Order: sequence, then structure tokens, then C-alpha cells
Amino acid sequence: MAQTGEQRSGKPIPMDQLWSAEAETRTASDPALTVDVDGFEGPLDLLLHLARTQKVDLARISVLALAEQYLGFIERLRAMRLELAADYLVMAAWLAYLKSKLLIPKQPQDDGQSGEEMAAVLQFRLKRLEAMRDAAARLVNRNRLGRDVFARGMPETVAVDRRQDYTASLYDLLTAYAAQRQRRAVTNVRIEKRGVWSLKEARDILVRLVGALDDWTALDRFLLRYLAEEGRRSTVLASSFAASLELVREGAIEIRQDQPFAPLYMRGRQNPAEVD
Amino acid sequence: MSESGNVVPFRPDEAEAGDDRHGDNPAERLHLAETKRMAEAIVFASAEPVSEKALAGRLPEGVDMPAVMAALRADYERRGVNLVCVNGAWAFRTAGDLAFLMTRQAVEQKKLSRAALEMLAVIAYHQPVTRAEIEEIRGVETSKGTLDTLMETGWVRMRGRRRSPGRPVTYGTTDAFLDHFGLEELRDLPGLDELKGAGLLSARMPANFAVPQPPANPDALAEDEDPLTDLDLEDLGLLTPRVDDD
Amino acid sequence: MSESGNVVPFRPDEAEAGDDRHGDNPAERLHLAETKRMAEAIVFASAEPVSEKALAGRLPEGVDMPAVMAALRADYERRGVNLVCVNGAWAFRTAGDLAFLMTRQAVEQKKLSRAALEMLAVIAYHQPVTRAEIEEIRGVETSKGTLDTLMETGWVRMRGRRRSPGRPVTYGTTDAFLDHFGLEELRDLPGLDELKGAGLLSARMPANFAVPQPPANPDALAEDEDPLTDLDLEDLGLLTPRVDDD
Repeated sequence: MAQTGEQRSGKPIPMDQLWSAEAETRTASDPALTVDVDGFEGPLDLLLHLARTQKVDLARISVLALAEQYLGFIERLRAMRLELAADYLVMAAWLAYLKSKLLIPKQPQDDGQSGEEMAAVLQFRLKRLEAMRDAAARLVNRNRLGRDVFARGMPETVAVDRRQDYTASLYDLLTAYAAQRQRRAVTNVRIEKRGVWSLKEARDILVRLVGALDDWTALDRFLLRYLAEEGRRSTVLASSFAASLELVREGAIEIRQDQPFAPLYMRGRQNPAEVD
Repeated sequence: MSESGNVVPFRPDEAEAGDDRHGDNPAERLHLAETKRMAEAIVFASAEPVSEKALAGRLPEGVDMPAVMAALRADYERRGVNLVCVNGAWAFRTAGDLAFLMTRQAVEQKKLSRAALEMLAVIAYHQPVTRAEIEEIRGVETSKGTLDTLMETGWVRMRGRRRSPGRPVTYGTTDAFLDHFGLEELRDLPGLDELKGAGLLSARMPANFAVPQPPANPDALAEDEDPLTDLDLEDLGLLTPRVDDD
Repeated sequence: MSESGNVVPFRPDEAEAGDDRHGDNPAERLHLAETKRMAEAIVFASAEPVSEKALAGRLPEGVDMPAVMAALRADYERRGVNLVCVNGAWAFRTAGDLAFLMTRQAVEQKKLSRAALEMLAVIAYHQPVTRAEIEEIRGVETSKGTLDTLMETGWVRMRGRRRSPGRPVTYGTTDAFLDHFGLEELRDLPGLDELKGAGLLSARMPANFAVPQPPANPDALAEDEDPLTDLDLEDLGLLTPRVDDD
């Protein structure tokens, strides 16, 4: 896969080739150097570029020569009064130190890294950076999804079967149960608080229900739906009885009870002419 | 198209078995194979069915398109994916008999709505319970959707019909319900005291407040319950009416 | 491409040709063939790689997944479409050698800058790697934008935090990275072994050539790595701070 990708023509050439091609043009234009350091990814990149111009394996480059090249390069840039980022200068200072270490034989009292060790570290870092460059180039030149290799263009959308997997915990369930039962219970309590039928309430209902009735009808029948509620029975009966007496007195309804404790019958006031 | 060569796909070696039209010429055989690969890749990657014309435009010239596509279709005839031609355009489709695979993926985890949860709780505690009774207990009307959702969960079932005017359907919970909520049996549902103890119910509930105890055997019908018959299910639109045989 | 120049048939069905493992039992053979069709349909239907786990969840139980997928991969080895594995997830992709054909499908992709590309390579080969280490390797400070760009591609992710002073975030690649670059797993990174051998994947100058190696399982944390917590993500501005409930 990788090979075929790399062999393909018309696609980006490996990055290091690009890079070295660029390097050559730079070298060609070296005398009239108008290098913008922006083109470099930092001092290590610049060093790698310079090393490349030595055109040898990084393992065999002359670190001394490289350090001199870099220092010379920086010198020229400064002569042109180009602003240089600090890390370029730090690297220059380090290379100058390295250079001195390489030129002056190791002093017995010097415990620090030898020039050779420092040079090796630099070589290692350059090689590692170059290796990452190559790796990047090899990566981008692989057969890439969406460029060389493709996924199914018409994926079959899985029909969204709305069958959901519902979840709820026992705690949710119990909370829901308790909460609603409690809510209801509290509502009921509230009704009971104002559970006394006022005379006015009873009167209004009787006028509405009995006023238009021609037939004798038991009081309980009117009040059926009001009596149904446990605990309200007595107040409903008492208030409506009192109200009915008042209505009788006013002549709005008639009332009849055949014997003690028998049902009370009521009807609207009849036209006297029709009474038998 | 050459039936004999293509009707039976997956022959061990098509090339050796020979193809009526191309069998004689190795170059042509190679050409067909390569063209088939190309057509295969193009149709696969395309976002819409590829017309034969469009296909021809991208394949080497002089290709016997019908032959290529017929061969490719034959290749896929018995696979999990088939090459189909709709209005002269080619596309891959899941094999018809595997369509069921394309519907199962979308199992969404969804939380029950509050209303559904409340109704489920009432059904669990008060079963067997009719819809009217649920509404009475909850003090709100029940939307059809909520009950449907509950039936969908598989946690609620119709148990039977109450032996009372209108013969309303009674609801109860299922074994899946017990399973999901980690209950061994319905009687494990906490009672009044436990609910109070857990702080879920106020300690000062009205004196007449009660929490029913669900039946020990969830499958046994209550005294005033009749089993659901096929006829009932028909009534409820859950069974298509039977056609009498005679 | 196929040297012999045959018609690149799908391999014969196990049901017909027999298979070492299931050859003795016709029912099992049929079962494997049928499972293969199902796996084929499921993977074919999806544009994204389908994890083996997801696949197993939709196939009959007790399926020998490795056998099924290996057989399926072999079926497609020489077709215009190949079955590929990306970190344990399966997908069909057009064959790499047909890239020249597919230019029409190619969507214009945002080109990564040289810096971003280099950084991607560093992350891929050195993961888990902290930002400071990336900078050390590249010898330059990393602009926030470059890392953001990489995160946006979906190829790079934060993996965890290094168990070292400051607990720096570690970066690594995603499955989408593998998918995009056609890698089955991280070990398939081009040149990985040579780089390792040359000690170039080590953070420091390798005195003893003890070389880190990208983990086989990209999701497994390294020994000195902690998982990212919500609190970390908050720190990093990737989660809105939690509001305490009480």
C-alpha cells in the first residue's frame, strides 16, 4: 500500500526532497542572502538545513564546520540588522561554546561535557528531527482516506428503529410513586379544610337543582355527588336541610316527609291551580 | 449475458473454469478482471447510484460495460451485499434477507418521562388496575402516548379485563419489570412504612392514606378479573380479526 | 495487482469448499458462511470502521469473530474494495492501487502546514508525548494554533497526564488517524522499527538505547501516565466548570 502510494506520480513528493530542493535554491542564492528566518522552524531546523548543504550523511557531518556555518549565518543576519528570535541567539551562543570546546583540548579540571559529547548530542537531535521529517513525509504520502482510498460513499443509514431501551432506577420509580401519591393526598386534605357547606352554597345548589322540578324527588338524589365524599355527608345534609327550610318559608320549593326518618322529598313550587 | 459462467458465483477459480466470452484470451480476461475491480471501487465510493454512462466515462475505453456489470453483479449475488441496478444506475445494497441487520443498531438508552414513571409506579403498586383507576389515583388524565411508551418498555402488560361495566382492561407489570428494577417479586416493592422511612413520603400523611400491597403472584388473575381472549385483543386492535375457516 | 490475471473471484464459500476448522460439520460451515454474510453486510453498510465489539453485538452469539473476519478479509483481498482493520475495527475501503481512478471522489482537504505535519509525526512516533517533549524534539516552540489545528483534524487527542512535576498533558493519536493513513495499528507506522533500532525515538540521547515504543494498544495508558479526569478537562478549558448542586 505504502509503496504504491509513494510511487504514484502527480502527488506530493516526499517532503525531504521538497526540502532539499528548497535548500539548493537557498544555497544558490546565498551571496545575496535575503533569507527570512521565518522560513525556518527554529534554530534546529536552520541547522538541519545547513547540515544538508554539506551533502553528507548526518552521521558524518563536521559538527565544527556546521557550527561555523551557523555562526557565520547569524553574523550575516545581524549585519543586515535583522531581528532574530532569542532562541537563534541561544543556539549561536551554545554553538560558539561547542566550537571552543572542540578546538581547545580538554582541560583536566573541566568536569562538564566534552566537546565530542556535545557534538554527539547535537548530531542526535538533528538526526531525530530529520527522522521525524522523513516519517511525516512517508505518512502524508501513504494512501490516505478521502484522497486515495475511500469509504463507502452511500453508507446505508441504519433505519432508526425507535425502539428505545428505557432506563429508570428503582429509586426513580419509588420517588415518582411517593411524590404523586403525596401530592394527591395533600390536595385532598386541602378540600377537606373548607369542607363545611355554607348555607349559601346549599341554597344555591337547591335552587338550581330543585327549583325547576315538578316531581317529588328525594333530597339524597340531588345531593348524590356531594354526599359521595366520605366525611362531608353530615355537613352537606345539615346545610341543605337548613337551606331547604328557608326556601320553603320563601315559597320557592315544597317539601314533604311521610314519617320520621323517612326520606325528604322536594319539588319546585307548583302553580296552585294545578295542585290536586 | 452468459448464464452458464455467471449464474453460479464463487466458483473456485473462474479463470480456470473459463468464461464463454473471454475464456480464450488471457489478456482479455485480465482486462475484464481489472475493469471489474475499477467499477467495483467506483460504485462503492460513490455517494449516489452510478449510471452506466458515468461509469463508462471513468473506465478504460472500449469496455463491454454490460458484461462487466453482469459479472460483478453475479459476484455479489450471494454475498451479504448485492450489486443492484435501479433505473440504469448501479449501487451496492445490503442483501434483502439481511435487512433486519440494518434496523437493530439504534437502540437508544432513554430515560422514562416523569409522567410515564409515575404511571408505571401506580401500575406496579395498584395492579391489577384499569386506566380509569390510574387516572383517579394520579388525579390527571393519562395520555395515550404515555401508556404506549410503557407498553413499549416491556415492563407493563395488559392482564385481563375487570368484571365491571365496560369491562375495562386491567394493567400490570411484567417479569421484565422485576428484572429491570432488580426486584425478586412484586412484594419487594417497599410499603408505606418503608417509603416513609426512606423519606420519600412525608411522615404526616392523612390517616386514611394507604399504599396497596401488590399481589404475590403477578400472573394469577384477581377475583374480579377475566383473562384476555383473542376476541378482546381483536377489540383492542392488537390482533387482526380471524377469518373463519368454514 | 493480481499476477495470475484471473478474474479475481471471491474465494469460494466455505460451505462449498470446506474449511479446516469447520470442515467436518456442514451445519457449522453453513453457520460460518452465513455469519460472514452478516458481518459483510454490517461493515459494508457503514462508512466508519465498525468495532469488533459492535460487530459481535449484532452477530449470533458464540461466533468465532477472528475466523469470520479473516475469511472475509481474504475474500476481498484482490477486489476493488478491501476489508481493512483499524485498531480492531473493520471497514471496507477502495483498493489503494485504484487511487488514480478515484480523484473525482477526492474532497479538497485542508493542507496541513509543514510544522503541523512534523508535529503530527512527532506525536505519532513518540506518543505518549508532552508538549515540552515535542518542542524539545523539534527544537522550537509550538504555537497554540498548530496544536489546535491538529486536534481539529481529529487525528490527535489528549491521552492523559504525565506523572511528573506539573503533570503535563500527554498527546497521542486517534483511531481516525490510523484510519486516515491506512494503518492497522500504531506498530504499522512506516519505518517504526528502523527508527527504534537507531534510537531515534528516544527522548534523550540514548546512552543505553532503551527505546520507547508506541504502545500496541493506543488507549492503554503508559506506566507514568494518569487518565484525564473531568477536573483536568476543566483546567484545560475543555469542560465548563461544574456547578455544585448544594
